[in-house]
Amino acid sequence: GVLNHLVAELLTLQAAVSSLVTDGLTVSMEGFTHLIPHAEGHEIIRQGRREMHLVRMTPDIIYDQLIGAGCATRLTFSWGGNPGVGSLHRFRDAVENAWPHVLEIEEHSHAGMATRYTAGASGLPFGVLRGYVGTDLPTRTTTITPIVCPFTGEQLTAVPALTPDVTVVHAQRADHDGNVQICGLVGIQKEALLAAKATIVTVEQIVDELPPTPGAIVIPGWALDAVCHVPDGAHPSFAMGYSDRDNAFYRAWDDISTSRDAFIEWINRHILATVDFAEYLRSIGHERGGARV
Amino acid sequence: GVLNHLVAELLTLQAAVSSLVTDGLTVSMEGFTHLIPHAEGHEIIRQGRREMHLVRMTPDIIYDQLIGAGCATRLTFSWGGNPGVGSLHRFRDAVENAWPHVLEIEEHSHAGMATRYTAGASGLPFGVLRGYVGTDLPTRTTTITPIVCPFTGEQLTAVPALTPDVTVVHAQRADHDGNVQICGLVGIQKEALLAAKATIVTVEQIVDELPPTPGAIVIPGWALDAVCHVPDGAHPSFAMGYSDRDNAFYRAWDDISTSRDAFIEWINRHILATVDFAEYLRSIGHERGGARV
Amino acid sequence: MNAAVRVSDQPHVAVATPPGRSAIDADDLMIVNAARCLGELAAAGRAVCFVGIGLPSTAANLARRLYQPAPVLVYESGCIGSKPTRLPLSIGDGELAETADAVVGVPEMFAYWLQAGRIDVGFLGGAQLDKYANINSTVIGSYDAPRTRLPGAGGAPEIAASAGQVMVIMRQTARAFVTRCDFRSSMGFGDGPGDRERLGLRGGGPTLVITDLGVLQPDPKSCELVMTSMHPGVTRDQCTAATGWPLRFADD
Amino acid sequence: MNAAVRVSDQPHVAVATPPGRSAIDADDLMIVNAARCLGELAAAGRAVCFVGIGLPSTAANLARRLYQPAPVLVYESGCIGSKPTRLPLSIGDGELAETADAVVGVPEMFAYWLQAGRIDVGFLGGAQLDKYANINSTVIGSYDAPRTRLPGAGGAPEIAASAGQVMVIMRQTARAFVTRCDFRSSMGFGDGPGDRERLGLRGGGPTLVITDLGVLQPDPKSCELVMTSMHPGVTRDQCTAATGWPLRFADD
Repeated sequence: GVLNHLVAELLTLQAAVSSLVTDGLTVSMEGFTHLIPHAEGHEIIRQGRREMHLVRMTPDIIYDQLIGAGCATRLTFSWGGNPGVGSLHRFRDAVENAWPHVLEIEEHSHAGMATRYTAGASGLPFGVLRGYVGTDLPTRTTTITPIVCPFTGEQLTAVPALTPDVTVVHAQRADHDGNVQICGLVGIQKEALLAAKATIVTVEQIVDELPPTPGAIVIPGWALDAVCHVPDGAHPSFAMGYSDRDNAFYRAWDDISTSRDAFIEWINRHILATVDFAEYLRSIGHERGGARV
Repeated sequence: GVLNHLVAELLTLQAAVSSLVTDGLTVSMEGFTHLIPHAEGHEIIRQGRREMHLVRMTPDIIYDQLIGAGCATRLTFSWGGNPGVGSLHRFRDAVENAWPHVLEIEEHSHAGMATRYTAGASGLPFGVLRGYVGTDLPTRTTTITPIVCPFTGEQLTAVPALTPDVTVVHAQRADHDGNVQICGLVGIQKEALLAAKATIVTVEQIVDELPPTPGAIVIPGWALDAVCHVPDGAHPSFAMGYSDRDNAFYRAWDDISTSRDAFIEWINRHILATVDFAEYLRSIGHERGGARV
Repeated sequence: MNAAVRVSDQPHVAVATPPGRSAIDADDLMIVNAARCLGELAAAGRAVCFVGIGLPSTAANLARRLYQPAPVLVYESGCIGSKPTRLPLSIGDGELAETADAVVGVPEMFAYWLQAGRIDVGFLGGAQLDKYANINSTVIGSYDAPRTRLPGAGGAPEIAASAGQVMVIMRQTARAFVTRCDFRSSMGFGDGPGDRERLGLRGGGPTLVITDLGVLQPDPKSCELVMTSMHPGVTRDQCTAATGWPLRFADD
Repeated sequence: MNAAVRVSDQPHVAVATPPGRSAIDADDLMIVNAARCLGELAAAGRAVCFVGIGLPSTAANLARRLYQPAPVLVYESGCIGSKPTRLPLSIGDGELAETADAVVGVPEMFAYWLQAGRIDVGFLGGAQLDKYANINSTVIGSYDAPRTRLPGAGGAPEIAASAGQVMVIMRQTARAFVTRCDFRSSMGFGDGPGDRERLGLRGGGPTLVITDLGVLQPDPKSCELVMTSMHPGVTRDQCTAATGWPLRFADD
């Protein structure tokens, strides 16, 4: 990693963000339906980052907040809704009305984004898929182009590797060497981490030894940069074994985010006026369940 | 699968081989250092298959036997030695002296073979890697060709997908629906199975329910064709949790296989004169350890 | 989260419920219809379903309870063979992972399972559908100056390309069933017969459009969606009025 | 099983032990030398090692016991961060998986870990080595009518291409240290300076050739392997006689 090659450093989230996430970077925060790194998103808003290129398959509430707070000028994504609820109003307001300013978008499909991260993690400049064919996406997205199989002559689609400056994910556990364990729906996190130039992982728990767990994957600490202990750091998303998805918050976000004023007030009160994620959780009246493993 | 779409059939190995493995097919038997499907190799020798195109990263003793027994006319591989011991004498005799007949070889690197299986499993006609560059392999192997990144102009290497007619692997457990669990070093088995038109999996044990196991992967039965209960079916390779690698056998194979006569006698006595793998194991005086889980 | 399943997630294109049909009835009818189709496919051994939350998940789970052999549920979040005991609220629901035969990462799900042709049935939905079953879940109005920005394509382009067949579930309205989609997020039959083959799509494409009024199916020759059945009490006029192109009926 | 590690697996090219050096001494010397180099790299924070069974595994495990920070052991069978308590007999040894921080599949190992440039040190060996540190582990004689068919390239081409640096461990004999390899299984410096860059190889290439007589290193300008140190009691004449090309010595 960039900070030290053979281990990941255990840092506060504040320190990790201030040392690794600067204005203008391309930042990916992944977690497909699970383990969405909300604490990290908040910290970036708190530290006032600007002109970021945000990358994420499903922008979700985490990027709705960052976009509405004016942190981003560009978004690469594949599906931008509030799952099970409806629109991402801040995302829509940015795309439809350029509020708070213009948001340039680079739009892909899920399969294309997965292929791009995989290429990045593999050290390849591009990936190949059977994708996008017959849709209007290639007419609007310049990072989609045909490629011909040199053996069969068949035409397929190429997409360039994603290599974020920083990738951020949330995970269940890390040990003191920064080895990180992700359990349950592992999504695209490993690829997003390994595709990045620098990485930050927030975790529910720091343990002496990672417990062997069915279905878990481990990313060695030497392949990571910063590990931060942030219990419930995925809220309103969840960490299997530690917390449940806060479906009520997802629904409540629809109201909070519909009007610019309500959104600004919410951001001021719950993110900018709090010092960290623990205080944020208290400010919204959220009780932590704690480890259930 | 070819036999029934929504489940894998539980068959005897004899029935699986006789229904799925016919002369002239391209057959992959995988297991990288672990879970090598020796019982299947023996059964193919017993049933007298001919003109097979054998595919495997590390031909190992399993293919030394098949090649020496005259089952194969073509071999696609990346490393053909007896690990920790030395030569594969039957493989060498075939390549150097065309005994028992000419063996056409298609030679790749490990990374290239892995890329080829992955392309096959992904339904793509080719895969891309940073590979083979500066070596003499592309001058001897026609299935290695340059490809240019459409975004950066960088030159990389393309290899065609491997799509065996049949892939065979050995695994620890299956349930009654044919869901297969592979634990420990999972190697290239998932890709080899998913790249194939038909599949056979031999297992140590059939269980009512697959026990959640750290580090295990499961292949759903509906993606497989035949599952066969063959305890210790990897011998002299091993199945983590069930058996240890029989290092003495690997060393003994060096003597058995050096001379054509000794090899023929061994094949006659231990494979052709036995009805199945259990009898083979008794014939070589091998005691089964049984499950140690 | 494929665009398929967000029938209820398309804001600003919500359909006013016409007299005589309640929203709940409409959803239930579509669910039961889809479940029945999945049961038939499962009986034929072809019912590995790629599902998301919403009506398709409900339909697939209903079919899993009703039919033997049961369809296999694959959720794009990475769960293969999930057997939830209650209806999941999101495709990230823990229950889906806990009851799955296998949980895989997102790249593997799209490459080894969907792209490789292992999915028999995909579900799609969206804000607009045209007579060749192309779907728009991206934008209403122009792309550069959208009237309504929708969530986007998600998993839809490759579901539409690679699933053995595609079932569309959408409420039928003249605003949604359009002559031409403002944006083509996923491909049905393109501009007509032969387009899928010409573009090398391996999946069979749309076979059924299940609506609150009945069922449309592509004409085998023209690929145009034709009304092949109507729910009891629904009239041809109702269907015609709820369709933006000159709708044909199968028994014409 | 990379070709790197099968120093003892190359039949018919075995080296007669010269007077005054026993086979065991030679191996031990090479192991200790390699371990010391790994210790230095670990101190500099650059010692993620791609190892196979044999001398490199022994050297890497020795270094892991001797030095803090310790090198990280990655086995191409899929084990990352293995900490075996006894020396493994094969790269498929259960102990390697059981003591690993992570176990991954073979495609991931080669793509995400080796190809992506996460390996600091790769080890190679073979039947022939030329003065530009290109290695042959494929065939002695012609490819079509081989005098000796060797195991083949295995993992070597991509280790040679992508590892941060490559250490070669081989016994030094005139038969093995040749002017030109019969077959180039893995690339060192090709035909000389600039070849690696021209071909776009991202790894640094060979940095050390550790033999039973001493150590060779590539000349920074010419890329030619030069004898940079000799074990106590070893003479220049011995080294020259054990090398098929006109060997240069670093202090010339």
